[in-house]
Amino acid sequence: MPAEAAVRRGVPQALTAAAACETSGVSKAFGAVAAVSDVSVRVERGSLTCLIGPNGAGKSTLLACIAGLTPVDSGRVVVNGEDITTWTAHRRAKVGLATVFQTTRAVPSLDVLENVMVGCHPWTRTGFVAGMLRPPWQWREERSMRAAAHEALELVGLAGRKYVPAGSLPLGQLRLLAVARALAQRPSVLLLDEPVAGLRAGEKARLVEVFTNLKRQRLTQVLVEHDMQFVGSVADRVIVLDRGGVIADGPPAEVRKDERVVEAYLGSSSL
Amino acid sequence: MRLTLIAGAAVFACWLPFQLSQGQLGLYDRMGLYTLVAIGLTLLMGFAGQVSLGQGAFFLIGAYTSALLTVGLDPDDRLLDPDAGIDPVLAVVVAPVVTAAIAAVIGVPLLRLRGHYLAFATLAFHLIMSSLLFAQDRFTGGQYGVTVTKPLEVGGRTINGATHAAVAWALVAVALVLSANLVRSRAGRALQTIAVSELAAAGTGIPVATFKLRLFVFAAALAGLAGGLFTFYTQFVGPEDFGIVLSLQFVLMVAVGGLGNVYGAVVGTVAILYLEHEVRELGTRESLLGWDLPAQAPSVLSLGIFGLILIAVMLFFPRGLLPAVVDGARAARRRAPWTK
Amino acid sequence: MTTFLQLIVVGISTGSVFGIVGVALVLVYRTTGIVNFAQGVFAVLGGMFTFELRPHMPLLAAIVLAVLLAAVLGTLAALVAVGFRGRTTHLASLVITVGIALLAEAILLATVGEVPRSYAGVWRHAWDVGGVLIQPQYVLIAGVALAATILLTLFLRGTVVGQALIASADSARAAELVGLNVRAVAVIAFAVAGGLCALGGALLAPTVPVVYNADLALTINGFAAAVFGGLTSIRLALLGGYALGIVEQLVVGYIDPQYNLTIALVVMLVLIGWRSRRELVA
Amino acid sequence: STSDKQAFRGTVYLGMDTPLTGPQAIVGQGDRETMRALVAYWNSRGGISGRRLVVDVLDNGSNPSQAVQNVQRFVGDSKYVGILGSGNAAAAVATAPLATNGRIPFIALSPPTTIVSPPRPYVYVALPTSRLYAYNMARYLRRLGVRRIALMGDNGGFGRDGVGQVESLARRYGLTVTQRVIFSPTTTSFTAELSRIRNSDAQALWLWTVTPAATTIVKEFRQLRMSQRLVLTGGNLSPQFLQGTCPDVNGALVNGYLGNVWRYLPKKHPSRTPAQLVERLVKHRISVFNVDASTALYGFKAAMVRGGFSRAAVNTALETKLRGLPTPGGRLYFSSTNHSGIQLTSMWAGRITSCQPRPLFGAAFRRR
Amino acid sequence: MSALFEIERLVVRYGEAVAVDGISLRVDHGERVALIGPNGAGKTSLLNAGCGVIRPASGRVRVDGDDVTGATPAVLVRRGVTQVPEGRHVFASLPVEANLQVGAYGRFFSLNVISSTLRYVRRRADVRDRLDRVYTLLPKLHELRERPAGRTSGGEQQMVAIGRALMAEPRLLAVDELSLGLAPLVVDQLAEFLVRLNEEEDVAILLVDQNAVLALALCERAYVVETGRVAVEGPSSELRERAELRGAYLGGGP
Ligand SMILES: Nc1ncnc2c1ncn2[C@@H]1O[C@H](COP(=O)(O)OP(=O)(O)OP(=O)(O)O)[C@@H](O)[C@H]1O
Ligand SMILES: Nc1ncnc2c1ncn2[C@@H]1O[C@H](COP(=O)(O)OP(=O)(O)OP(=O)(O)O)[C@@H](O)[C@H]1O
Ligand SMILES: [Mg+2]
Ligand SMILES: [Mg+2]
Repeated sequence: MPAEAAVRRGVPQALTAAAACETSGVSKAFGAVAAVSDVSVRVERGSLTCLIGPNGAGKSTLLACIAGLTPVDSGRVVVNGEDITTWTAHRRAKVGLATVFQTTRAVPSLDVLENVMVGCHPWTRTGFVAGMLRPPWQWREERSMRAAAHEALELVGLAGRKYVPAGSLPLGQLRLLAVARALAQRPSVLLLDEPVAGLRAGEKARLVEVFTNLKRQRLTQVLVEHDMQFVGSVADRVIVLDRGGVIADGPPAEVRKDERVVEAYLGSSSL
Repeated sequence: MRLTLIAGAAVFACWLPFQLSQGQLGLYDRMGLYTLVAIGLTLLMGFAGQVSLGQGAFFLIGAYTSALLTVGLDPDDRLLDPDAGIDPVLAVVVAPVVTAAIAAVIGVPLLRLRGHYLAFATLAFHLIMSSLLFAQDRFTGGQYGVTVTKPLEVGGRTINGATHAAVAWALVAVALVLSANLVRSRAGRALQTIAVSELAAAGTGIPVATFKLRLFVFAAALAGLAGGLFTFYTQFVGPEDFGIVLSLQFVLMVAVGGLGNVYGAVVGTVAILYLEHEVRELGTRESLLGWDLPAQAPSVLSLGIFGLILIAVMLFFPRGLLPAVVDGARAARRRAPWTK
Repeated sequence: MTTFLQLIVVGISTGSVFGIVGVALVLVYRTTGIVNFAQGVFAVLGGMFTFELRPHMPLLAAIVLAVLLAAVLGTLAALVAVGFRGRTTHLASLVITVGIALLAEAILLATVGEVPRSYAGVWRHAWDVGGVLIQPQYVLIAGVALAATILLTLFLRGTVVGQALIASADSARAAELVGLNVRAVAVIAFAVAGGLCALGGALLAPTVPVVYNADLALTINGFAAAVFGGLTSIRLALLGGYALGIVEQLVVGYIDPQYNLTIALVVMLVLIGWRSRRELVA
Repeated sequence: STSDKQAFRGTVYLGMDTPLTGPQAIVGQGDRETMRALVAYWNSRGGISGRRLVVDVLDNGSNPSQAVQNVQRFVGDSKYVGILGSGNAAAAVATAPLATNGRIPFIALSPPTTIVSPPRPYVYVALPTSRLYAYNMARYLRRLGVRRIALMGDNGGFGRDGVGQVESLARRYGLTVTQRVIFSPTTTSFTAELSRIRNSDAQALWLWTVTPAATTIVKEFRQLRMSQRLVLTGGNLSPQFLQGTCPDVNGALVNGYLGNVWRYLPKKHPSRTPAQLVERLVKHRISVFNVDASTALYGFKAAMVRGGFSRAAVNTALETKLRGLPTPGGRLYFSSTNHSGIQLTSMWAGRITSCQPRPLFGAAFRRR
Repeated sequence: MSALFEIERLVVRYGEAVAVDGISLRVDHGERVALIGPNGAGKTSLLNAGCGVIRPASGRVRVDGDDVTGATPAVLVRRGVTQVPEGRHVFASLPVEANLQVGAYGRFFSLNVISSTLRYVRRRADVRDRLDRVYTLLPKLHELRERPAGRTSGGEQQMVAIGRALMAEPRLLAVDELSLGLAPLVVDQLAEFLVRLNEEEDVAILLVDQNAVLALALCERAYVVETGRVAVEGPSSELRERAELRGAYLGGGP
């Protein structure tokens, strides 16, 4: 009985069903500031959930809690059926979590392609010794990383700039690079914090396609974004956070009409 | 093409000492040994973003390890029995191992510290090692150090003078190849990611602490190896050769050579040591440009000229000599009409 | 008990010296992002200038003039250390300050020579307070350290000028965009820090004669103190100085004078580790 | 100079390894200054048995490893017949074995007892060892009626060596060591150690250090108004120390060998003339470094004159033919069993007055 | 009459790469001008060169007809040209309120700290006023005023950067990515405010924004920049109708 086993492991019953990613009662405070308080959300496999809310609502903090970049004060995080609350961030990445940060910096000493190859870390194994001595299998692995990175760049439309030093990328392309790097991780759950900020409408349209395709490949995505037009075109479901708590949850069209959301976030004359 | 160039340079570097005079040889040998340390430091600082102001401490540990193992660890045995220690070759091999082990142990707490905290912690580590050398004098010989009489012999051939320098530079070549490979590999890219943001690196699946520690240990091992050989460069180890200034000097070397390129370590080390040597020769003269030099002239000149050149280099080439040369060459090629 | 008090008194005394250099280092770092390896030089200059001026004027005037001179030289150092606009990295600046320190040693050696310099302080002898000997010169130094800490903290926290100084180290780009001049900020910081160290040095010379190459030890001890506050907290830099000084003296008194530095550094490392751990959590 | 070049029958070379830069630069500067002055003087007087003397100087930057490089250069070049070893002690320790192995006479300009006891072939010291300083001062203290002493020494070679020597011979001179402090010279204030000694029943504080800490200790000693006598060693008779601690150093007990105090020697004393000459040549009051270097050079000169111009000949002459050679520092008595040339007869003890040493000689302080 | 701000055949190079390839642009007193273009077109480079952050390879920058090419940003700030930089750049360790105050003080700053501070203090009432206005516009900042700016969320930092620029009493406000990371409600309010600022106080505005619809709605005139050159230029109403712009910048349209 899986439920029984779960009880024995101390996992609340509600968490055991096959959600891809789930938080229960997650709270995080920075000193006196409660950034996230008692948030429980549950994301289905292969879905794309948008997280929206006013500035400072706690969206980025919630993603950071899931990705393990900041320890939670209380609550649990479960991904792919595994309780990962106490795991380190890099261990979480190994089991399929990938994150695009709100502010990313590329590694300036590497070119764009190599930056994306960094994303291949979780599924490759060349360590220090192999890196120094370069046995044949290392070459093979390097080639496969190159190929994967190239593919990710093609997907986001940055392949044309793959040999450009990453330090010279303009803001918009930096976002694309971050998305490509996350994709190169071959994640099962993708956390995206404003991945299309600073892109024009045409460039956003391309990413709408990318994310929609990923959904078809059963990839679970949680995405933070302020561009409601973009949200409307990709989201299966929208969760609205305000002051650290969930104030609305549902399909995009429904949430748009929610009074509290309009008041706190959208404003009356949303463009 | 690139590989033949490197191999050619390595062969040249190992052949050169046999052509040098006694006076130049010492300088050249020292350049090789210090370069080994600088390579480790440039990996730490230039690629992983970890500032170490205590690389000299690992050099010190390597040197004392090989010296003490060679003469015998037990201070009482040492006095009575000239054969108390182990084979020098073995001692040189053990030196980097011991150094790496110590680095692995202290690295765990130290590398939790970041930025200036780490810089200070490594500096403190060196200061602690230095003062222990004086305090534990029965064991280390205190200020008068340890004189090693046994020569370093491999297959009946004594490794000293030109052969010693050749060995040092051969190791430099090996270390350079390994390091250049490393930085262009998965692990190297991971380290460079760590330098930019440890959090972002962790989010990408890089075990930050482990990787930092491994690199720290590797850099320490290089310094320990250099130190182990250094013992047989002078057949003597004493604390005055390993003052805190040495650690600072290594930082100057990698900064002047240029971070972000392992070959910068070679350029920086050679440049700094050569400059130091030339300035010292200058100061030893009795007169300069027809002026009789006063008694303090050697110190004044060596401090002053060295200081001025440091200032000038970093003002005009803030990223270091090697990047400046590379950029210059690139610009020249662009300007040259025949490339169009 | 007397022994213990004696050790604490001496610890706070020497700790104040480290604290002054530490506070100066923090001031420069906090406002320019540069770790000034030439900071100790200014303490040496303070002592040397006072020594040279002493025969021509009263002690107080000599000290004031020495401090002003050091501040002027601080200005020069700032201009060199900051380098050309937008080109110099922090590491390059650090190396430049090392160069400045060496150059200063050379100039001092050529002009003043290698003789340690000292002069009579305000009081000739130590005070005996219930068996505890107190060096009056150190009382002055401790006063300066405390006053400097309080004033600089108030200045940086509470005045718009202070905030502007901090701003320029936080983001040089943004500082330029609001109209601050990074070079001018550096000049102010280096001058104030230089003057402060010079004052400390001038007060120290009557007990610890100054030599041209005394700067490295001062800088390193100051760095240890400053790092206690992450190079950003003036208050903690002074506390770091106290910690270093007191632990050193306790080791001298109760363990073995040979290990004073070793144990003091280990204690500092533990404290720093504990502090930075807390910082991470916060 | 070049004009009288033809007058020489040849040239004889010595090597000098010395710290001209780095923390010990003062020592090397003084040594080299003396050497230059004496060599120029001797060459202007026809050289050494008609040969021009050339002393090549290499700076070791106060680093033993550089010193090893320098001495290897001298050893490897057969034109050098002798070496003036480094004035920084560790460098001398590091390089002495090279001289033994290379069979080239080597006179160290620093006092580590270890390199001459037991005597090693080719290695000599021409200044008092710490053992000699200890003996000499202990005799003086006994005469002054001092019974209980506190010892302070730095944890470098000189300090440890000195403290150790005093402890081993204290009993013989009726001295009790009440306190013994080995400190690290990086300490900023010694008030705590000094106040403890101040409150003890020690009658004298014997200080063994030539590090910069020495000046601080003397300053604090006076500021704390300590009632004990302050005892220093000959190593402290450098102008840097004496000027740096003036006037606080006045009244301290000190001992040394002859060169520093030639003024007080009887007119006919054999060391008076050479010491006076050196002082005239260096154009300032003679310092301990001037005495060290000139004493060694006098030794080399006599050995060449009496032995010849090969390494072996110079070495044999040093060991067998000097027999009490008068030098600025005193008489040099080398023998196959004794490579430390200065003996008790060349030592004085006294006090510092007006920031200069004022000596008492031989019988004056030996009597009880 | 000369334009408030004028850029003439400006070229910006990074090593061999040409980011801005001879762009000319003009903003008159009290005008609102938008700059539109795909990522990597050179908008940021153009603004940076115009504001003195980077040195142009050639071309001229004029303020009120005076040549200020190659001048530091401080000079431009003093002449009334203030930039909201792309990518936030807040003073991380300073409290939010101090960020704003330094924004007002910067204009007066000089090596002569005392006189510059006195000048600032004389305007204290003024500064207080502006501060209140910024707080009314962005009430979030008031809430956060004691928090170090580095410990606020991405969008909050963007607000700080905008508020700081407003504190400098600009005559021309150059905003690089206004809406980046901001909630729609805030963007609306800001847009409204900028128009009011422009109309009531004659502050000219040079706007770069990801949301071309917004930018065109806000501004009277626009330049479309592509690969370092001006592709199209004209009144916003005209540009909005151009078919080739629709797909790339305006999206499906409102
Ligand atoms: N390092 C920090 N220290 C203290 N408080 C913080 C820190 N980072 C964020 N906060 C606060 O926590 C709250 C949540 O921040 P978070 O970054 O999660 O907001 P967000 O929803 O992502 O906002 P935005 O849309 O502006 O990015 C905010 O009130 C913010 O001010
Ligand atoms: N520091 C730099 N070094 C080298 N090239 C650079 C640098 N900064 C920008 N570039 C290049 O200049 C070009 C223009 O960049 P810029 O940042 O001005 O674009 P942008 O129009 O602002 O783009 P975005 O909308 O993405 O912000 C790009 O091709 C970019 O790669
Ligand atoms: Mg956010
Ligand atoms: Mg841009």
